[in-house]
Amino acid sequence: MSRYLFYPGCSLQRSARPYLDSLNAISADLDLEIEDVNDWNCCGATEYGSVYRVPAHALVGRNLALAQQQVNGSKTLMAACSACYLNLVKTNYFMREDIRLRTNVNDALGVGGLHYDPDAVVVRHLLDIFYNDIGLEEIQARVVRPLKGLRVAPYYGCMIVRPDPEHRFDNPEYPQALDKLLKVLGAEVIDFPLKTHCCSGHMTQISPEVAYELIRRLVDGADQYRTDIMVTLCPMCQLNLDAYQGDMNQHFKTNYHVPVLYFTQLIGLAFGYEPLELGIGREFIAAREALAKIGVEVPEPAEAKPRRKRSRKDDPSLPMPIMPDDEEVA
Amino acid sequence: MSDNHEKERVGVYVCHCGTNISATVNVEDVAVWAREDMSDEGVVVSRDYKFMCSSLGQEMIERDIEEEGLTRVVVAACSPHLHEATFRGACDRAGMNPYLCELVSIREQVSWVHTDKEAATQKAKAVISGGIERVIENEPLDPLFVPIHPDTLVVGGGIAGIQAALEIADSGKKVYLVERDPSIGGHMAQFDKTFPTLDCAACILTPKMVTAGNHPNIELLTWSEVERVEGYVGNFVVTIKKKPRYVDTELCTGCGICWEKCPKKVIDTEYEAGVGYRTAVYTPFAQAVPKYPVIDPETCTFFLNGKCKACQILCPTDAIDFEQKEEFISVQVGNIILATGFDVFDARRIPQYGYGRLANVFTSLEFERMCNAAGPTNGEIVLRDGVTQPKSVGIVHCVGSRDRRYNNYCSVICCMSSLKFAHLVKEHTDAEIYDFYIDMRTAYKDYDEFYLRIMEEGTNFIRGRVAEITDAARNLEEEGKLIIQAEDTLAGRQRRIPVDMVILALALEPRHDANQVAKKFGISCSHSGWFIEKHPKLDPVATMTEGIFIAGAATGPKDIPSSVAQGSAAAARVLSFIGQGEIELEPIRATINAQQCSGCRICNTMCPFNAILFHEDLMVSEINHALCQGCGTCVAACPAGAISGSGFSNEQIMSQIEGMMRLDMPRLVEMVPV
Amino acid sequence: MSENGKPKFAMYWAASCGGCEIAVLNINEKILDVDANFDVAFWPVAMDAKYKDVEAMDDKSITLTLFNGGIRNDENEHLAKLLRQKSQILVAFGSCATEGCIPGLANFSSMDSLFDAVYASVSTENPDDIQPQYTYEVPEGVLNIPVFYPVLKTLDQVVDVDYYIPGCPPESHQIAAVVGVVLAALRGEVELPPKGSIIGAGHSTVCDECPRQRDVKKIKKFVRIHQAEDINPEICLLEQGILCNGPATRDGCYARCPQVNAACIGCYGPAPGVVDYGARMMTAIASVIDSRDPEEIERILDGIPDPAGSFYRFNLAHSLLHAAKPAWKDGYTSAPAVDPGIRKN
Amino acid sequence: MDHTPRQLFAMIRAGMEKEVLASNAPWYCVSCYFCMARCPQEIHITDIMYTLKRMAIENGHYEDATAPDLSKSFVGQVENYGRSFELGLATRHYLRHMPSKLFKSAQMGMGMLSRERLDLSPNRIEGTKQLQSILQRAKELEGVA
Amino acid sequence: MAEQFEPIIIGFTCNWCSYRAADLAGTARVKYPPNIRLIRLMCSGRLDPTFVLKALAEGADAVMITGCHPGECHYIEQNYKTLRRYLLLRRVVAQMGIEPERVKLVWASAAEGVKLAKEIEILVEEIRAMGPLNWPGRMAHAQTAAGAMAGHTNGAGISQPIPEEVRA
Repeated sequence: MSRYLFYPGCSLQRSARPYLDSLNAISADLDLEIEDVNDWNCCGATEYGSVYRVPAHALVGRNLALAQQQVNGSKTLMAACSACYLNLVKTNYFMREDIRLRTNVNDALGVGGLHYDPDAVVVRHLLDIFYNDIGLEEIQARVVRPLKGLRVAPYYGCMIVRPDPEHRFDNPEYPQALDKLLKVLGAEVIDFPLKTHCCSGHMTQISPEVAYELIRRLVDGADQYRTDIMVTLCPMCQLNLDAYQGDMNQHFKTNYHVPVLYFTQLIGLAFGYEPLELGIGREFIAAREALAKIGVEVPEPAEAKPRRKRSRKDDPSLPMPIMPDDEEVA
Repeated sequence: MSDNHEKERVGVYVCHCGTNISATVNVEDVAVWAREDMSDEGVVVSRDYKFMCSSLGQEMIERDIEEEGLTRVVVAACSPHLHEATFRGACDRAGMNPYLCELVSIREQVSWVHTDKEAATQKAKAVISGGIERVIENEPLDPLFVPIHPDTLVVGGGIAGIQAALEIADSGKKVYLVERDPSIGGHMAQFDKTFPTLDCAACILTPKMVTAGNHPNIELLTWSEVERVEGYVGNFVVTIKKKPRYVDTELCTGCGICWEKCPKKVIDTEYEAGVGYRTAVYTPFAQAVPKYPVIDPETCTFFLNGKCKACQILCPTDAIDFEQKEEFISVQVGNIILATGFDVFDARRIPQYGYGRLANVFTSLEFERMCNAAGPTNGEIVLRDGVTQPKSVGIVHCVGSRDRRYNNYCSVICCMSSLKFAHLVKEHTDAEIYDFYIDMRTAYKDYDEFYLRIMEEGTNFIRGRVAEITDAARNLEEEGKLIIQAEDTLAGRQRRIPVDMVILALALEPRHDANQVAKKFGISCSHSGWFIEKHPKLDPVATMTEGIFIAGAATGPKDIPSSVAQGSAAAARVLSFIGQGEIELEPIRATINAQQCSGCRICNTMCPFNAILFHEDLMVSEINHALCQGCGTCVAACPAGAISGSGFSNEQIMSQIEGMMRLDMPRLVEMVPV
Repeated sequence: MSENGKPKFAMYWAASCGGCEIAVLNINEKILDVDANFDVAFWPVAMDAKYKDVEAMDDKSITLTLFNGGIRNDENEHLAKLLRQKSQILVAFGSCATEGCIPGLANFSSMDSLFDAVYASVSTENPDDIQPQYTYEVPEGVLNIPVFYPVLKTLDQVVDVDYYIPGCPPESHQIAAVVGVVLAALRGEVELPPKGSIIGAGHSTVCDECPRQRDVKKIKKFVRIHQAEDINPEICLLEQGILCNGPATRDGCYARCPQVNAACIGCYGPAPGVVDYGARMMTAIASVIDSRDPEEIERILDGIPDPAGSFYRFNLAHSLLHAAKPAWKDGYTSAPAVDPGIRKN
Repeated sequence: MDHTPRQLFAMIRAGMEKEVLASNAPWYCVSCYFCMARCPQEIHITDIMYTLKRMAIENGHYEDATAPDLSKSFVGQVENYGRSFELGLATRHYLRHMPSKLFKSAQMGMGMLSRERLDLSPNRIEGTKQLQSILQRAKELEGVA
Repeated sequence: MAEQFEPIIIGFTCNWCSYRAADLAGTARVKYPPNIRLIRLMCSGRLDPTFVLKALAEGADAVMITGCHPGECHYIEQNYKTLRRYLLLRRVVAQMGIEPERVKLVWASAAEGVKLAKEIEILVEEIRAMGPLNWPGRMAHAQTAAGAMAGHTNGAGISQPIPEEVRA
């Protein structure tokens, strides 16, 4: 039983409820003991920092300080929302690097009888835990309903991999963790070129036109690859791509239909849970048809990797560069 | 020791260096102080002068030595690295042992780095006082002379190494040219054309290769690596490992049947940069020198599963010998030239450029091979499928260069080679060309003219670093293309250019094993890994280690003209050494007092040059002066104080400390802003 | 010369343990030569004598004075100067007089902490906290006791010294040899060594006399002698990770300690020409640590619990720094002369 | 977007403070951090954008108030409840800046409600007072209180 | 600027890296405080702890030891010996009641003139804050600086006759 402190963040309470439900559903199978940070508060998203600096860090600092109080044994503070994750990471980082900020924030926290020492907790994203702590073998071992034939586009968004002052667990431009995780679930994972592009963030509120364009690019990209489901790990991404996909369609007179689910929901399905237990059905763009494919053996030869038609002898094509073998999980 | 002050007669000479020193240091005051306050320390003469290094200044010192009977001289001027030799020379001419002269730096270390005149003057006095105390402890020394062995070792058979070897060999001296690949030629042999003249690389290189191969004074050691280097300038003993070729070069005629018949085809990641194939028994290219092939045991079917032997069966002269073992030969040389070249940046480190994922993203080296008439596509510029000609090509500069995440430096050659690519694409295809650059650096003879020419040929230049290269189309025009996204910093907006093919102009990087090589030869590497010159401007091909020279891209990114120039320069330096027959070394050496040595053997592990040997019979250690480099580490280590270091003796340094501490800080100092 | 024509001999015991006097007696029958050839003018341990008697003597009337012990108080210093004045040959006898020795280790601590340790620490039964008074009124008058100095000094830090005999204590065979030389010199048979010489010792270091096998040194771990599982009696102790001061310590003792599996602790002081004994040990030991990683080096160094104490056990009072900051802080302002320059070999 | 980041930095170097703070560019930053990950000079562009936004709000130098207001009302809520309150935020925001789109956003709101993905009332944390005192002190320290 | 304590720092430099770095700082006119006085050695490996103790005993308030970066030693590996000696020396110095910060080790390549200047600035600042060391030798030198050089002898470390106050 590995124990983790958990910072759910506002979205998981409501708009991203399915994320939380699915996480809770599968955590038992994976021996995850998840302990919420008591009376945690909002991380300030991308907004608070646009108005104040010290208060923004104090806001996050309160959560870190509370977490520090709950540390026993495991220092790991787990976050599911990329924005929350980044804010927690940044405050810890800046409090360590900038002594003046550290003293100021702790001064402020002091008023509330709190205190935080940089690095007292180690902030990590849910995916990091799944990929590095639990490990792909563990996860694969629990798969009872392989997602065979389901074409999924792993979508990381921005803040889980960027910025990278302290070298995150994955590459800021071309991460692999989610791809590999979905592979072991049996899904057909497409090499999604837009995997780390922006979901438009708060643009949906400020300038919908800009937001629609950004959303279109992603959805269209996924559509070009005939993706059944886009898989995300951030509430904001899910909300923008799912809830605003309709508006986007209206705006561009298009009719994309790309369901967007959380990776925890797909893990849940692969572990044999029923859609409802995982909050599936609450998405705007229904995943129903797409999921109908699960378990049905319909491979797609058309998209299978182009096989060498001719023998090497008279094949004029040039070899591809040799890539470092990405350690496939058998 | 105190009596020395009465014994010695010290002259102090303070230089104005125009106003370089006198602007910040009150030199007159210093001279007076030395005369008056330091007379008890043995100072009998003290003068200041506008330019001490001028012949007049030197004569002044010589005259005083003769007339005032000086026994010690302290010159307070610039850094010893500039004029120590000058003033020692003056003393020598006046019949005083040159090592009884000390140069104290009050320019580089005082006047140029401090602003407060009082503080600077005080510091000048302090360091001069240190110099006076030190020089009194100096002892007359005689330079060491080492004979120079006339043979030379050149490591690296690229253009720089070949040039150096030829220069030396032509002057009638023997050269060992060591190359770790099967053939000499280096990177240049992979290229098609060379900028800015566009003459074919092979046409100008292969004649030199052949001359080097047949030269009576050049012993070519390809498929070989330097294993060990012992000895010192004038007399290095070098052990060279000859990797087994599995081909008897006595019998082989280079007819080529073996590689024509070899059934095993593998991707050639060296010479063909990964876009071509070779057989398991191969010569890297047709004009390879020497012409003998090698068998690559990593891929040869026989070595892998004991079957095949096709080459052996078919060889008309029975030259194939699977039994060959690696052998070690040892050569004696007087000087060594390192021309070990460069590696190219691994484009996979920048995933957003898609190399390795997106088929039609090529590296500059791949493209060179593609353009080469002898290359995998016989000079046809085609997409990865090997047939389709690109309709549009993007060229991306500075891939891995000028970037804090990879290499801070500019790789020098990429702008010009990119322009060359643009021309070659135009020449071979009718494709539209987009060239993305940060700054266009064409600073050399006829280079900027070449740039103009390429502009006139109609290449589109976009000033902006490429953000990413993707196949995610946003509209029909982009469908099925590679889209290069960049901010056009002149237009001030983001641009997405759809192209069929992208060429990445890769950064030049130090050899992956540059550090081990440097260690092996006892020279040093910069942080980035390039070999460090003795002086970046005034001695660019020498190193801090006497007798070891460097040339070509091993010292930093270079184009062909500069590499050739350096090859010749290094050769010239070596030849002048050989001409002298012997060289003079600073007599800064350590010596063990046998009576005092207890044979505790603490010092034995101190010397990386194996200059310390232990006599089991006498139970004492001894230092070989020829091997000793004079670092003094053993002197500092000896628990019995039995080791003395000439030039930097305990007495000299301890006295210098006392001298320096004689003067206090002025209490009021206007500090430079921290 | 005294009336019986014999040259006068004196020996004095300042801040030291007394081992030196015993060492002198340890020269066995040779002591008779001393008696036969010398007239003992002043030797508090051996015979009763008053300072005033010495004060009464003519200057330079004592031929040979062996002075052992460091200068810890003004009485020591007074006697040092007095004997210098009265003697032709003044010899710093033993480690204390030569370089401070164990009493010199007090130079690590302040005077207050020393008095604390002696008069107030748990080991002392002193309920009324009685502290020594330099002057004390009694009906008969005023009593003075010697004034204690903040730091201990060596003999040559207060007076000019002719010869030094190192060792704690000096080896009897060496003393015997020295006595022999002096007598021969008095008979005009031999020249006395040049002033300032260190006599009764060798010219190299203990390793020179140590029979243990030696190899190149690469130390990965230091152990204290009682922690070492099994010490190989054949091989150099240092190579076995045991801190041995032999490499830096002047020979002349026949390497007694290493011979019996005990590390040399350095009582014969530095080798000829060495300025700072501790520095020599430091640099030698550090040089042969077999690591390039700062953390590992620190770990290895942790094996030497008290480096300063181990390297300056006998030499602190004669080292460049002479005393630790706390010691000279109170009232002590100038480092005494330390000049191996005047010490010839 | 009025200016590219590159232009903004050039303007900052040129001392064009007013124009820089008036620019809407920082408000178009979605904090995707691509610029930071890709800048060959490792300039912390995104963080600088945040700074510019703060400075702009301080001296009220911006033309289109949409974005600043969103940020401010978000801050207001967080300070009241300790948690963000999407419904409140969205309604307030649309009412002020895009009344025309209010209907559409209301539809979406309904959709969210029907999917149990939206709260009608904000949920508060217990330590609201504590949080507020902390933020108050922090503002004093920043010199904005 | 008001009267403030100005430390004297003795710096030991390596002929191949830090001494050249100092030259470079000069050539580039990089400014740093005049409190440091540099002594050239062929290699930081020549640095005998005796020199450091000597400098402190003579009244230096701090000592800076400089050498080539690990792995870049002109003599291949000698600077590692410097590192070991330095680490042990610091321990001893601390036991002598001296703040170990007064002995500082800095790696500076021949190209790092600016870095060396910065390091000097930093050390000078630290020592200013720390205050004078005033080892007894320093007192002696206060007089000698005043010109009272009589009795000053030279060589391996003799300084003053013992002033009256010590002679009980």
